[in-house]
Amino acid sequence: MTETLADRVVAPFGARVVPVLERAEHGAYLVLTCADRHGPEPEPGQFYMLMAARRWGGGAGERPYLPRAFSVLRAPAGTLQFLLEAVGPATRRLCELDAGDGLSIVGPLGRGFRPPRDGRRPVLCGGGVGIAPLALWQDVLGPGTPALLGFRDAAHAAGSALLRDARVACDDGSHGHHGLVTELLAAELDAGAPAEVFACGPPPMLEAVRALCAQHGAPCQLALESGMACGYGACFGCVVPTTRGLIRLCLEGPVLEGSELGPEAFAMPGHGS
Amino acid sequence: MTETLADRVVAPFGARVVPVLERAEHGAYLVLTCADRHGPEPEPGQFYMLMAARRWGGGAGERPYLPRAFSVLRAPAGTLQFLLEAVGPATRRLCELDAGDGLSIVGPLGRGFRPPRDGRRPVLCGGGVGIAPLALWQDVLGPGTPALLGFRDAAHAAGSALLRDARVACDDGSHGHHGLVTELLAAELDAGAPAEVFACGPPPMLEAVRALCAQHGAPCQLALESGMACGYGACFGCVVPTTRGLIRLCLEGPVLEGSELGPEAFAMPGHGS
Amino acid sequence: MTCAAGAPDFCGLRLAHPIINAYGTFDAIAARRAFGDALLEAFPFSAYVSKTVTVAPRQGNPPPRLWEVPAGLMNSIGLPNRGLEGYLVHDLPQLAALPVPLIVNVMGFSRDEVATLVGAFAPREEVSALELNVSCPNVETGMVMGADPGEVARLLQHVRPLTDKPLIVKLTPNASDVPAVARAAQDAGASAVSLINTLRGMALRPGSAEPWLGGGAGGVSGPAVRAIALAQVSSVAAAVSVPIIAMGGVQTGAHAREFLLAGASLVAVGTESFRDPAAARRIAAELSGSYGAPALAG
Amino acid sequence: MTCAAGAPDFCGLRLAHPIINAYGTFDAIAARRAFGDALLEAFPFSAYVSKTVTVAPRQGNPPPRLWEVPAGLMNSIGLPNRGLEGYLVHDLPQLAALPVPLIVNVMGFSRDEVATLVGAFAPREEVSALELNVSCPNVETGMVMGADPGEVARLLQHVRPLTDKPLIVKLTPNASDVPAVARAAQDAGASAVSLINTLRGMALRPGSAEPWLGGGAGGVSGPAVRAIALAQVSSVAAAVSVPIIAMGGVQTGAHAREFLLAGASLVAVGTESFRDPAAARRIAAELSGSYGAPALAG
Ligand SMILES: Cc1cc2nc3c(=O)[nH]c(=O)nc-3n(C[C@H](O)[C@H](O)[C@H](O)COP(=O)(O)OP(=O)(O)OC[C@H]3O[C@@H](n4cnc5c(N)ncnc54)[C@H](O)[C@@H]3O)c2cc1C
Ligand SMILES: Cc1cc2nc3c(=O)[nH]c(=O)nc-3n(C[C@H](O)[C@H](O)[C@H](O)COP(=O)(O)OP(=O)(O)OC[C@H]3O[C@@H](n4cnc5c(N)ncnc54)[C@H](O)[C@@H]3O)c2cc1C
Ligand SMILES: Cc1cc2nc3c(=O)[nH]c(=O)nc-3n(C[C@H](O)[C@H](O)[C@H](O)COP(=O)(O)O)c2cc1C
Ligand SMILES: Cc1cc2nc3c(=O)[nH]c(=O)nc-3n(C[C@H](O)[C@H](O)[C@H](O)COP(=O)(O)O)c2cc1C
Ligand code: FES
Ligand code: FES
Repeated sequence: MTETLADRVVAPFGARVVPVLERAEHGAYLVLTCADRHGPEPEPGQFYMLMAARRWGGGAGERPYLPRAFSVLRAPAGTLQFLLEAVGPATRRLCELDAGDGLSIVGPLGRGFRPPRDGRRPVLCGGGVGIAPLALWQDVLGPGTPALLGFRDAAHAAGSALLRDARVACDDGSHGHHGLVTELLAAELDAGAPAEVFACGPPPMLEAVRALCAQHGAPCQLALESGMACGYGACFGCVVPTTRGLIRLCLEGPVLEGSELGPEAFAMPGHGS
Repeated sequence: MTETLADRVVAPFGARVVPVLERAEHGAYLVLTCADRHGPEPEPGQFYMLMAARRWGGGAGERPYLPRAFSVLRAPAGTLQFLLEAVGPATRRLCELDAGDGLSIVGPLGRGFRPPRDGRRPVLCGGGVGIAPLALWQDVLGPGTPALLGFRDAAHAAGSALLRDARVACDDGSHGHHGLVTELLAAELDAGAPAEVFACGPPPMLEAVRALCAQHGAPCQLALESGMACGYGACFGCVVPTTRGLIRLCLEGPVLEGSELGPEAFAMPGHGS
Repeated sequence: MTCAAGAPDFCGLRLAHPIINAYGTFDAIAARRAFGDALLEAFPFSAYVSKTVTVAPRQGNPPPRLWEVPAGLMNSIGLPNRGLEGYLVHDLPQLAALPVPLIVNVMGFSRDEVATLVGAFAPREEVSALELNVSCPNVETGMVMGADPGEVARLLQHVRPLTDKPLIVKLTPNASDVPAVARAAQDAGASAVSLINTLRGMALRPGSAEPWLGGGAGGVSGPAVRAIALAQVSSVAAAVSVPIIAMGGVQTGAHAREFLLAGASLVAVGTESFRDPAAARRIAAELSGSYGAPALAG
Repeated sequence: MTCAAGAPDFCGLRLAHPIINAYGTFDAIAARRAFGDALLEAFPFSAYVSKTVTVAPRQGNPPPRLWEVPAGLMNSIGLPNRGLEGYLVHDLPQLAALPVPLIVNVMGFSRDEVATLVGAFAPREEVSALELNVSCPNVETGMVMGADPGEVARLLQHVRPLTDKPLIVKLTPNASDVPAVARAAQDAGASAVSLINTLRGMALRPGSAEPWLGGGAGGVSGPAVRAIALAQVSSVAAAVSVPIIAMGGVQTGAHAREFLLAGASLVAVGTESFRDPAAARRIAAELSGSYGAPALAG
């Protein structure tokens, strides 16, 4: 098959049920740690499709039925960590899980972050639960990599402890900079050597990052969201508009180049929260 | 409305969510106790429609969706007790519930046991989880009322402790009489003064009780089962064949006169386990 | 003809809110026995539709009649009822005492039978409107009549002159072109249409090749069919101007609102009433925005 | 023509087991990228049906394309594909390398387009059978052609002479009389029929009257439609003698067995593969009775 590219870590074929090892609350977020002794080590920016092994369904509106995509937060020694925020029936059910419960996982899936080009210094920029894929990437890039994180309020800003030396912006002024994380990013881009930005967060934030980077002539890699049914290219459901046309985010992303995206990629219902 | 008969305790209109107070295992069975401070006191043989207040659904085969009928076992001071055996998705979900969880209940519903006629002495005869409605009825009739109970094995026979001075028959010889409970019943009918039998259990047992009582000229009241969607006469789904034609078991029963039933009432799929 | 969540005017009937019962899913006489007078004091529907009446009495289909499906129910009830005479003598007086307008659902196995039924109810003041069941999937002719625009038109032409009361036609969802049937009904004088009826389904007895349901096939209702119902309501709304009674899997005020937004005037609640007999009260309250989540009652 | 859980003979193809993929729900080329060679070593289907090919390339419908429904999924994908030329150049060589027979699903917007497609694949040895999509609810003509027995017959008469390969017709469930369409297909030379395609459904954008799906309406699949699928398969089996490929909400070997008991020769798995890409392997194993529940893997 000519299109098989060695551009990613491939997942074992099929869903596997692994035990949850720990749940830890971080303000408004939950970090769920599960075992995955036999799975490959994920790359930063890759994701897994998750379902509770039992009682997936019967929640609000008789949902969830399909699995959901979650970025890997970190993957210490034979385990996987996910950062969850309860926003609907699936995340609420996952947030109920406790040590010993079974988690059905498929992954790692998708294409993650690529290293910064042309010796540019990396800058991480995250919003809300979108900080998840940046944690592992910061570990790889080095602890000194600046991380600019935006949150709604103090309960959410608690998540900033998951990255190293994060600089925080908070909508309600309760924490760090009172305002938007893109204000921190603008200052950072103005300040130092030529940068490449790695961002993940709500669509309006990503669109602001994209526009800002374009202005500054800084390349950026954006981890997008989109409603997914399968996560492995089977359903053609997760497409986003790019300069290459509609592409399957689960297969060609979730990390895409800012240069191939326009505002319309961030203006669709169901694409991100 | 001319057909409104004062032949039963009526239920409050609508489902109410009450807290589970206690779960207690009795061998293969679970006794679930919930609060019901504002509900009326149920009559022996009446039943409730139950659902877990949360996560009703998403079990095996994406079920349960509808509530299920359960006889009231006992109703001490502002509480209700139910006897459960996990046989499918609904009973499995109910068996997961613990103190503090919400239970959605509608009831008490249906027509329960009527007192023995013509000064006959009452004899109770139960099989498996069908012993449930007999417990409250024995409390009312008096602790001396003989209770003949049949079970599959020792784990199930543990349920016999829920009635007073029960005489037990066990299919596997592990407990009491080695054989069928109807053998105990035949001996009891031969032995004493004219009796009226009150029975609940699997369909073949009920059919055997019916035939035996007919032989002995003893009236019997049988608590039947049938697949129910609503429990209050709305769906016309729970009909059983009687000498009066097809009747809604939830409305005219679950306790029916043996004399109005034939073998066909016990030969339908979905009517009892 | 659509209306917001306020007090709707439906074919000249002033109703307190837009939530009624789905035909055949709430027997008010039985519910009165189960719940006593509380039912009348808190009657959940703004109009009451009684279960289908046929000319001759019917026992209905042999049991089992129910099969639970993922997020829904399949039934094969088979229209048990006392027949026209029995209904007039036994049921009508009791149903007339309900605190809301009465809609009578009728079904005939031929055009003349339908005419007999319509004619019998035409002079009855207790009856506010009539509904023609041409869509019940459990009885041979229902499937045929309701699936064909010409058949429906001929039926309406036959019975429309017999009464001044509003005539509602219940459409079958098991048709290639539901909007065409709706338009045919409207053009032949139907005052309103209602949809969807149950979708034809089947289950096997576990471990056998025999059908589980005594009636063979059955009809699927509940949340599983809601998206399908919404699509049909939306297409029918684009095709007709008469009011629409919409149903199929409604569980919340938000679901009811979606049907109203899709073009319905009234929304009927069926299977959800089996989970909670007072579900329609909650749904009507949620729709009007006055609903607060209840605390534990125990 | 029905077969037990053993190795079925389907239109002359010897297959290892009766479980194949539902058209459009498994892109083997993409899955190879995601799962590597493990996919080929444990290929879950006994034959592979590729996603619908049209003459011209198609982008498909605008997003959003997915909406989760109770116990199911609604999609509005809109048949994105590279077009006939792109398929022949890019996809066919890769799909021919799969370890199982290849069935190519085609759809045309006119009889001549279908003829072009059938003609193009007729000489290709890599292709074991062709399937005609006359039932896709997302494209105008699909609804019309597949719902009418006459249309289907004329289409078959037009294209049947063009190839010796088995021609399978995928039926639409959104028709008044699906068995009549199946019979028309058989009488006009179809080698087999497959059903059910998705049921037409719709969802609104929360808090608005606008449809959620970029394509407007969508098609419902998954457990929610299983009972409906079983009823249609059973009626079609009573009407035709050609083999049937059955699908709709299959999640377990027990579900697959029910479709076989109802008269199917093969069973296709669609939406369940989204929950577990290897679901069809488990289902085939459960069907043949060799499946033990796995322990926790971590
Ligand atoms: C690659 C990727 C990585 C992700 N990583 C994370 C992560 O690390 N942590 C995290 O918390 N989340 C993450 N997400 C987001 C998460 O997958 C979604 O929020 C998920 O859908 C939540 O499911 P839910 O059932 O809880 O909420 P949903 O009910 O699915 O609500 C989420 C959004 O879906 C839409 N929606 C509502 N109802 C429906 C319906 N019936 N059908 C379809 N769409 C509907 C709405 O737009 C809504 O805002 C990621 C998503 C992707 C694609
Ligand atoms: C008046 C009354 C009182 C009862 N009291 C008690 C009691 O005190 N304690 C107790 O444990 N049980 C009691 N039951 C029985 C209990 O309600 C049923 O066993 C219940 O259906 C179990 O639900 P489930 O989902 O666990 O099992 P199910 O899956 O519902 O299986 C139970 C039976 O239902 C049938 N069935 C299987 N699948 C389906 C389907 N999809 N749709 C419809 N039917 C199906 C089969 O015959 C099966 O054997 C009572 C029943 C009635 C009517
Ligand atoms: C048990 C049951 C019985 C029904 N009987 C009738 C009937 O007699 N006449 C009729 O027109 N529809 C009948 N229906 C269909 C309902 O009126 C309604 O169209 C359908 O159930 C969809 O709504 P729901 O999903 O809210 O239940 C019946 C439905 C159920 C579940
Ligand atoms: C995302 C998705 C895409 C589909 N695409 C096609 C298609 O291209 N051609 C087709 O004939 N059917 C298509 N179908 C229908 C499936 O082949 C199948 O008929 C249906 O999904 C029912 O099976 P299931 O419940 O197992 O998914 C598609 C279904 C889904 C869910
Ligand atoms: S989620 Fe199915 S193709 Fe991307
Ligand atoms: S359970 Fe609905 S009528 Fe008896």
